[in-house]
Amino acid sequence: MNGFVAIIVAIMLIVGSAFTLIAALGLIRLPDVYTRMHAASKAGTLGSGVVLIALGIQSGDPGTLTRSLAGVAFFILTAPISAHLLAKASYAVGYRLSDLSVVDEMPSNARGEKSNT
Amino acid sequence: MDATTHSTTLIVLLLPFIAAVFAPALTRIFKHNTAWVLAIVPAVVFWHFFTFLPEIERGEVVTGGYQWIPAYRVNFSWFIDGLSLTFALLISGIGVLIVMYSGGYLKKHPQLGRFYSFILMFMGSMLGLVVADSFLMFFVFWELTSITSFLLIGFDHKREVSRRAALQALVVTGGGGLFLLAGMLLIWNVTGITELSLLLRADVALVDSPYYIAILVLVLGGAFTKSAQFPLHFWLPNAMEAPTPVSAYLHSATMVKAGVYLLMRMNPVLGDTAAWETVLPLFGGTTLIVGTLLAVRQTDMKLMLAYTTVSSLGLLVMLTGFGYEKAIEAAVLYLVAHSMFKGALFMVAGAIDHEAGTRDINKVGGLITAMPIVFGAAIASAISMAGLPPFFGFLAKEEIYAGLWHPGSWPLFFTLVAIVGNGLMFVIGFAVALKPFLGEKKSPTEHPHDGPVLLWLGPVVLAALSLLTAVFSGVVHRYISDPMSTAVAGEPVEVYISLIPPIGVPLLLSVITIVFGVVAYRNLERMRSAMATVLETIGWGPDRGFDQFIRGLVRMSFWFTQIVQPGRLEIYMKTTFIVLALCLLVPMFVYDELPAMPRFPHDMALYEMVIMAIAVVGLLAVIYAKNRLTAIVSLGIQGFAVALIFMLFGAPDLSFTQFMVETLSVVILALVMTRLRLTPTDHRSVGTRVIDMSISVVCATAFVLLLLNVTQLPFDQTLSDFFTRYSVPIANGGNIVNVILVDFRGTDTWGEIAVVLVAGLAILSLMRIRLRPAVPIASNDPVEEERR
Amino acid sequence: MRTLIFRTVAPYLTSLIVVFSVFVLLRGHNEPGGGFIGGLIAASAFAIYGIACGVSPVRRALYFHPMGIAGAGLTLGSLAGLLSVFERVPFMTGLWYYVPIFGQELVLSTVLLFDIGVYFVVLGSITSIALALEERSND
Amino acid sequence: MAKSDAPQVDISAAMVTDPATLADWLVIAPLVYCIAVGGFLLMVRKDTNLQPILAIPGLVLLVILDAALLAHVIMNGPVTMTMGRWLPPFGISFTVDILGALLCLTAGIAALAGGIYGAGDINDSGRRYGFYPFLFLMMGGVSGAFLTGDVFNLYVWFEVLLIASFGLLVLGSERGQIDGATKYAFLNLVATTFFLIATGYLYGIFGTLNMADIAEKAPEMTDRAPLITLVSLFVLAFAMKAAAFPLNFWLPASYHTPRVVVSALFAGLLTKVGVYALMRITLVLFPAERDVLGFAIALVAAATMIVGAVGALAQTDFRRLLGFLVISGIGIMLAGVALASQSGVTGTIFYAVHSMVVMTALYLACGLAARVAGGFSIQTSSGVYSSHVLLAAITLVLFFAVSGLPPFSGFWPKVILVKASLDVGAWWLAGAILLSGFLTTIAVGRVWLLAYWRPAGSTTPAGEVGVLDPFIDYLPLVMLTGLVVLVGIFPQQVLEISQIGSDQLINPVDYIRSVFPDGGGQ
Amino acid sequence: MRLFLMNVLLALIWVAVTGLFSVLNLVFGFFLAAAVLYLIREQVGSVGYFSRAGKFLSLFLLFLYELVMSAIRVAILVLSPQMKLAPGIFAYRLKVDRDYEIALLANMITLTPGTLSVDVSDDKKFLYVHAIDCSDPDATRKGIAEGFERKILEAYR
Amino acid sequence: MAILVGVFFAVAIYLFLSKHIIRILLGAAILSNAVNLLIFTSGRLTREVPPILSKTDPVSEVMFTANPLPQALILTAIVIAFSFFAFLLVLGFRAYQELETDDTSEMRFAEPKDDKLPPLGY
Amino acid sequence: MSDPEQLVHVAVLLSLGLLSLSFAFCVFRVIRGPTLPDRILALDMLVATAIGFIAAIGIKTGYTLYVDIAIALGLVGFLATVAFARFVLARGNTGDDELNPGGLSETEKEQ
Ligand code: NA
Ligand code: NA
Repeated sequence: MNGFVAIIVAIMLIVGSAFTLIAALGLIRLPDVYTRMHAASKAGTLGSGVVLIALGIQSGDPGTLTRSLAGVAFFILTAPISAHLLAKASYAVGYRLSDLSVVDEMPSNARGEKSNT
Repeated sequence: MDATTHSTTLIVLLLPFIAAVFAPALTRIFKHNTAWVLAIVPAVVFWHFFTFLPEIERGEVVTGGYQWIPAYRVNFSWFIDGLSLTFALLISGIGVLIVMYSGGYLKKHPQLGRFYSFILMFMGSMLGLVVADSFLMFFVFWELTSITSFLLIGFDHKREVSRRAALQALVVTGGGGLFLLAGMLLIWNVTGITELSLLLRADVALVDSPYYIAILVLVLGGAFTKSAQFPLHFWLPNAMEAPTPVSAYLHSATMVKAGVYLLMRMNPVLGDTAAWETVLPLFGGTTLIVGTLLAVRQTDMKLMLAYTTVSSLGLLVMLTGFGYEKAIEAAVLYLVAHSMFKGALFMVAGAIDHEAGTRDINKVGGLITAMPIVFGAAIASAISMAGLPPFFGFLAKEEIYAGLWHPGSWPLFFTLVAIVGNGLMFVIGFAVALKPFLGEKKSPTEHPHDGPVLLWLGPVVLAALSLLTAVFSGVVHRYISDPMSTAVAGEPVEVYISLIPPIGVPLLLSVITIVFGVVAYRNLERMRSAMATVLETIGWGPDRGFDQFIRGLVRMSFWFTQIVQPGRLEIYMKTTFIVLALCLLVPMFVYDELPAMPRFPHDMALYEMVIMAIAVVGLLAVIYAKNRLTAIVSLGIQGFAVALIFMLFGAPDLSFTQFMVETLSVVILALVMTRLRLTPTDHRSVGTRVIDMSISVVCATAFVLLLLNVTQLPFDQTLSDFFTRYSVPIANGGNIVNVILVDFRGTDTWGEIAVVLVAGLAILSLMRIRLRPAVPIASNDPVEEERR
Repeated sequence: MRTLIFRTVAPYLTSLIVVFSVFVLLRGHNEPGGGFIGGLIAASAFAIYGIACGVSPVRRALYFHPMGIAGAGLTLGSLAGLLSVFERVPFMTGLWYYVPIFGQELVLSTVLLFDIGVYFVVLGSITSIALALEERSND
Repeated sequence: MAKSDAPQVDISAAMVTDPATLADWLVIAPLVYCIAVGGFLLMVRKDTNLQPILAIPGLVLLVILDAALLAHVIMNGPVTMTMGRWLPPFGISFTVDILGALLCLTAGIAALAGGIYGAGDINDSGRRYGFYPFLFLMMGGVSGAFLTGDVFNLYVWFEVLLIASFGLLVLGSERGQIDGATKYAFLNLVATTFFLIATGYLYGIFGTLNMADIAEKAPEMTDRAPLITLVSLFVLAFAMKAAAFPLNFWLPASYHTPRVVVSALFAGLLTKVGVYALMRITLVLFPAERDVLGFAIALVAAATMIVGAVGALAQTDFRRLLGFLVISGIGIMLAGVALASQSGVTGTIFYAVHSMVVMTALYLACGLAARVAGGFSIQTSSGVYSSHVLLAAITLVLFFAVSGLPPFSGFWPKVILVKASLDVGAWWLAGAILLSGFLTTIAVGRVWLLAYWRPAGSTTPAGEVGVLDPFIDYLPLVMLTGLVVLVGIFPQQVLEISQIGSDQLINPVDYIRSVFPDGGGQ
Repeated sequence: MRLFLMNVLLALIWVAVTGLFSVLNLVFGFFLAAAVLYLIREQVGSVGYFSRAGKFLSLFLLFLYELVMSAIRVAILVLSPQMKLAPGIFAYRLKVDRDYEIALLANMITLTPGTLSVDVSDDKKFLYVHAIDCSDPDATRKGIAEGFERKILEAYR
Repeated sequence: MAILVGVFFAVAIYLFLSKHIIRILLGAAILSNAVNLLIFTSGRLTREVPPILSKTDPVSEVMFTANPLPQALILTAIVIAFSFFAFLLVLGFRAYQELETDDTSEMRFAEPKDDKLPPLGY
Repeated sequence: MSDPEQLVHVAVLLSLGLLSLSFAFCVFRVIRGPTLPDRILALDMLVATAIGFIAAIGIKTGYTLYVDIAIALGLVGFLATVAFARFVLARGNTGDDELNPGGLSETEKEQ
């Protein structure tokens, strides 16, 4: 394995896992579920994605690489949706924003509204 | 014996059963003439056995048979000596009369056909019993008699008393049968012999074997229950709930004598020991006295006769127990005599019941003019029963005293017993034969009369027989008494007694008996009331005891079952795991199958430990989860941890599957939870928690110990090596695991997908089939089905 | 839960996942995967579809009743095992046929058939379970 | 791949080279047949009328297959077919000896009876949600368990029949059913898990799963490996499957809840599989360890038969009573396993056959009686004897048979077992067998008195309720009862077969040789 | 036509995913994709966006860039010792009106700095967005309008 | 590792002893994991070398791969366990619906609390 | 043991360490809650971390086949989150647990 690739891989590994760690940290530190979602859905996805691509590169075989890319694409596609669903659900059920929150323009009928699905 | 008789004997033995099958049909065809038709069956049987008399008289035995269950050394083989033959003749002979009598007695009864087939079945069983040679064949027919008697006693099944009596008979005699079975198997074990004939001929001294007492007790258990010995006599009087033909046939003439037959059969093998000569006379004597005393108490003719039957059986047992030649002769003669007069008297009682509409001896009288023929038969039988000449009973009684009268206090005592017993039987006999017929005329029904021939033929014939047999006693002795006594005694015996008895002690004793009898007869009423008061004061009898036994048994079972089957899952689980702990730890410690102390694995990387730690955390979180979702999510955590562990240890397929499955489990859990208001929080009290905790910890420890022990063994890799070697070249697969799944061990997977499939369908049916109203369990009943 | 965003994206997700599942199924013999995992993946695809767009579209999409599919899968698996009777070899013996197409060699085998049977059973049963639960919790 | 350029490997080192004849196929035929038919019936489950029309002839064919297999085994001794053509112990071997084939046949007969009866007892929704597919797949599991020669494969078939039984148990979704099913399901899950755990250990010790292979290796492992603990774990698992005291809870908790025909099938099939597995493992694989545990098993046996009979005495519901009778029968079978003498095992095999037939028949009869007497409670039901004498007669025969009275099928095996116990001086075991028979007699006698002889009172609209169909309702019952009587009067054949079977179990050289023709494992 | 494109696309995805570039595989992928499309025939609305591949590309690049940026922003925020944040939900008036456009926009918003789309109003007029820093909603609104929404509109109209 | 298996078993059994179906269900899920780990362990452990052979030189790595057979067995067991879990879950759900409780000690429909003494007459 | 490999090896170990740490964080959040969505989110994050972990292991061992596992995991992770969100929504506000951090603990509400 040539040095360049090795360096790339190493960097991606560190960066990716670092991002993941930060996201996890955000999970701990941020005040309410909505803010935490920001951390998870962004840093989390990106982190693991990077590491996955690193694996693809390191393998040096196009098939694996394409697969890892496809995988990442899939994450990027799903992450916002899950975040959205979770946010919508928690809001609908009535989990309130943290007290730090400044505005809430969500129509009142949305809060505590029981979705029929 | 030549081939034809051989096969005919078989046919004759099966004939009653065959007839039993067709009896209902025949009854439908021949209506009230069926009796005449069916009577042919016992007649044929009688004739067949009658032809054996010459051989038997020559002192030979008729044997033969067919293979039945060679694999278990059981043959359908017969062994006919004097004893068997006499019984066979009594059974078939009286059988003829009973069949006819039934025709008269149960005329118009809707289930007459069924009755016939029961009676015939019983006859077949009884015949099989007395001729059977191999133990198990004997036992089969023994139990068959119990079963048929159960059916006959319960024939009038609409009345609770009959049902009770039937069950009682079945329980007592059937239970006794189990003793007998054990006894016979024990004999088989000790001697290795499976046939009576061999047992009798063999020179094995059972009496010396250490199991003798056991065998004796077991065999007596069988005999005493069947022959209604005190204190197990109570079922017999209750059996009088059966139609009178049954009482006359089963419960006086034949079945109840099966026990006596057994004792007589076994006398040569088990007899002639102190135990035998103490136990039998004691039980027999007691039964004799108790039976007569209870008989005196009764006013129902059938009951009076029933109790005297009990006492007669006691007398027979007592005599058999003495085992002197004379005693045995007496037993033989009395057995024959009793079958005749008691059978007759029962039929008489039945006839009176049938005509006058009651069996209460105080409610009927003066029937002599209305029913002269029956009266004749009655008085004759009574005389025979009382042991007066010129009837066969007289010979029997003479021989009894001759047999009992020996020097010594023991015989003397029993002589007295016999005198009292005979005296009271004298009373009963005449009470039944005279009271209904003499005195001023009274009867619940309008002008009773002798009725159809079928109704009086039986008693008359039997009465006549008791006379003839007495007159031609020589012939009888030659063909019946001698061979039978010989068979019982196990050595040649000759009977001499005739209507002209030798002047001696026996005669004197009979005179005493008669005097006592006459006196007693005059005071019958007084005695009855006395007995009544006595019984009142006692207030308890084995009969009531039976009810208490059954009730107690049921109550006890109920209580016990409530304990072992409390209907609560958590108790079931607890027990299960406690048993598990025992099953693992006890052998482990007892047989020292504990592992060596394992060394801690030092080569574990940090992240491996972290993952294991996460698994543990997840597990604990599941336990301590405050709400269901936490529990579920924690479940997911430990699942992921397991998957990662699989991956770390080189099982990608596993971790792949594990990830999928865990997530799906969590998902469906969530989907279901959506609808449930459940909380997984532990509501267990601290106490139970501690108990459960310790149970689970103990079980887990046991598993771990075993696992350590196993992993410390050298491992045989052969299979895996094989798979690894041939996976690619032959099975064309690089992923060994998958190759194993679909090729090497494809059959497992095949079954596994069947499981998945069924689970899917089962869940579907669970979700889809819903009953609108929640219905209670019994709703499985079709009745409720209708309501829905 | 029919939110516009989810509903719009779900079908594409589903199709992607199903493709992936078939891929996993087919390469299972040489690398991790196989009928069972493939089936699970496909099933979860339909589960997502169901959650996003409701049960009935899934049912219509599948056309057959899931349990029917599962039954067919089992029959297929049994068939795969039974084929060996014609070769006078025991049950479940792997038979390989090589069919040349486009100058390439297309490899058909009973084990593959069997694995496909597994795939369908798992797909059918799990989907049926998921849909049943989904329906229940919807009414 | 086996392409032209592929490295040539010596096939004969890995695979059975001689071709599989159709006779060999008999070994697996019942299993394959059941699973395939089950799968097919499931595909057409929506056509509820078609189901019985297909299933009943299908079951007849199954019985024929089983009979052919039994005949084959009787003539040629144990037969083996190793799946996938791999050499044993690498492939999964199916090895059939007399025991397996005989039980298979009996199970088939019971299933046939159930299938016919079910045509009347199971309503449309029951069929729609898979009564017949469940039945066939359960038979598949049962047959597989009886036929396989591989421990893990045995586990798989256990699970198949278990899950199928779940399906049957909940068919109808009544409260009692759900409740019973819950207990049944969880406890049985535990039991099979124990089995799986034991299998895991077994593999860890022997590195193989082939029964014959293990049977060969066991002796030299005896002193090195914790085999006694292992075997006692196996015994625990199978005793629980067989509903032996004190692990019998699940049976009385559930057997009375489903449709009668389902109870009948369970009574005929399920527990016996546990007994079978117990015999297979203890007698063939680990005889030495069994000797160590023999006395414990004997105690369990005695306790089980008594508890069963006592429990039967305590019941008001006819079906629950029958459930306890099943348990009592299990105890009697265990007695033979405990003795492990030639005659003892003979008795067990014979009794297993008897019990499968008679208990199935009893449940069916009980169902009919309930239909005509108004319910299962012997407190209220009555009048069957007057209204339906044939049914009454059949039931009475079955009662005597189950109490072990002659001349019916239950008598001979009991005699054999009593004798066998006395042979080794285990008089208490003999006593227990006889006592349980005595108690059973009382229990069923009371049912007979109350439900059959007692005249129909005001509580019960006897006669009016049920019209019994001569084919669907009576045929299966008559069929089974006929067997009971026939075997009772002419036990020779069954007894002989059982004896051979017991020989094959106690001295499994033929069994092993049929797996490894040229002796020795690998 | 649309289906066909979808079909080819999926076939290519298949080839890519298997990493086995051969005619046979492509053909197989094609059939497979056809089968899969059958499953979702109902939901596949909307007509060819391939024609605007270029616009898509730029959109995609923008998106990736934003994604990375946002990740970094979050990182900084989380790592900063005292997190000063003013979270909140603001309503965003949608110009795009087609379902898939809205979906696309919403997802992108979610993946981009500090914003997270919570819900779409039933009349599809409003998009409710949660923002970590909601001190100045209008600025954020503007950012979205200038950025993604415009590019999406370009890509589709 | 063995210790870990032990913990799994302990927790699973503890949950099984509970009165609440839901907890027993959780127990069932964990129990199957415990069993799988047990089989895995008793098939002996090897680190990080999956039993996957390259088609070109299969025999080279024969001796070093993890033991594939237990993996196959576990795979089967997992599947079966999962099917059972699903069934039990739904069963518990229906039990809750029909019997209005998830407390097994209150599930007394098959074996009612108020069981009557059977008739004592004849 | 060439230089680049050395480098990658170290990097892998480092990232495994980091990932383990983030595992711990996620687990903490799962256990701690306090609200349902928090836990769900944490689980989702856990899955993401697991994906990274798998990939890292893949690099460590050189078995690229782990890619597919990672993808599948991503898929099911998504499924799980969706299902849970659905759960939250359908179950509505049951007071099953507190709606704002620092409120009552769930158990008190449930009893
Ligand atoms: Na498998
Ligand atoms: Na399991």
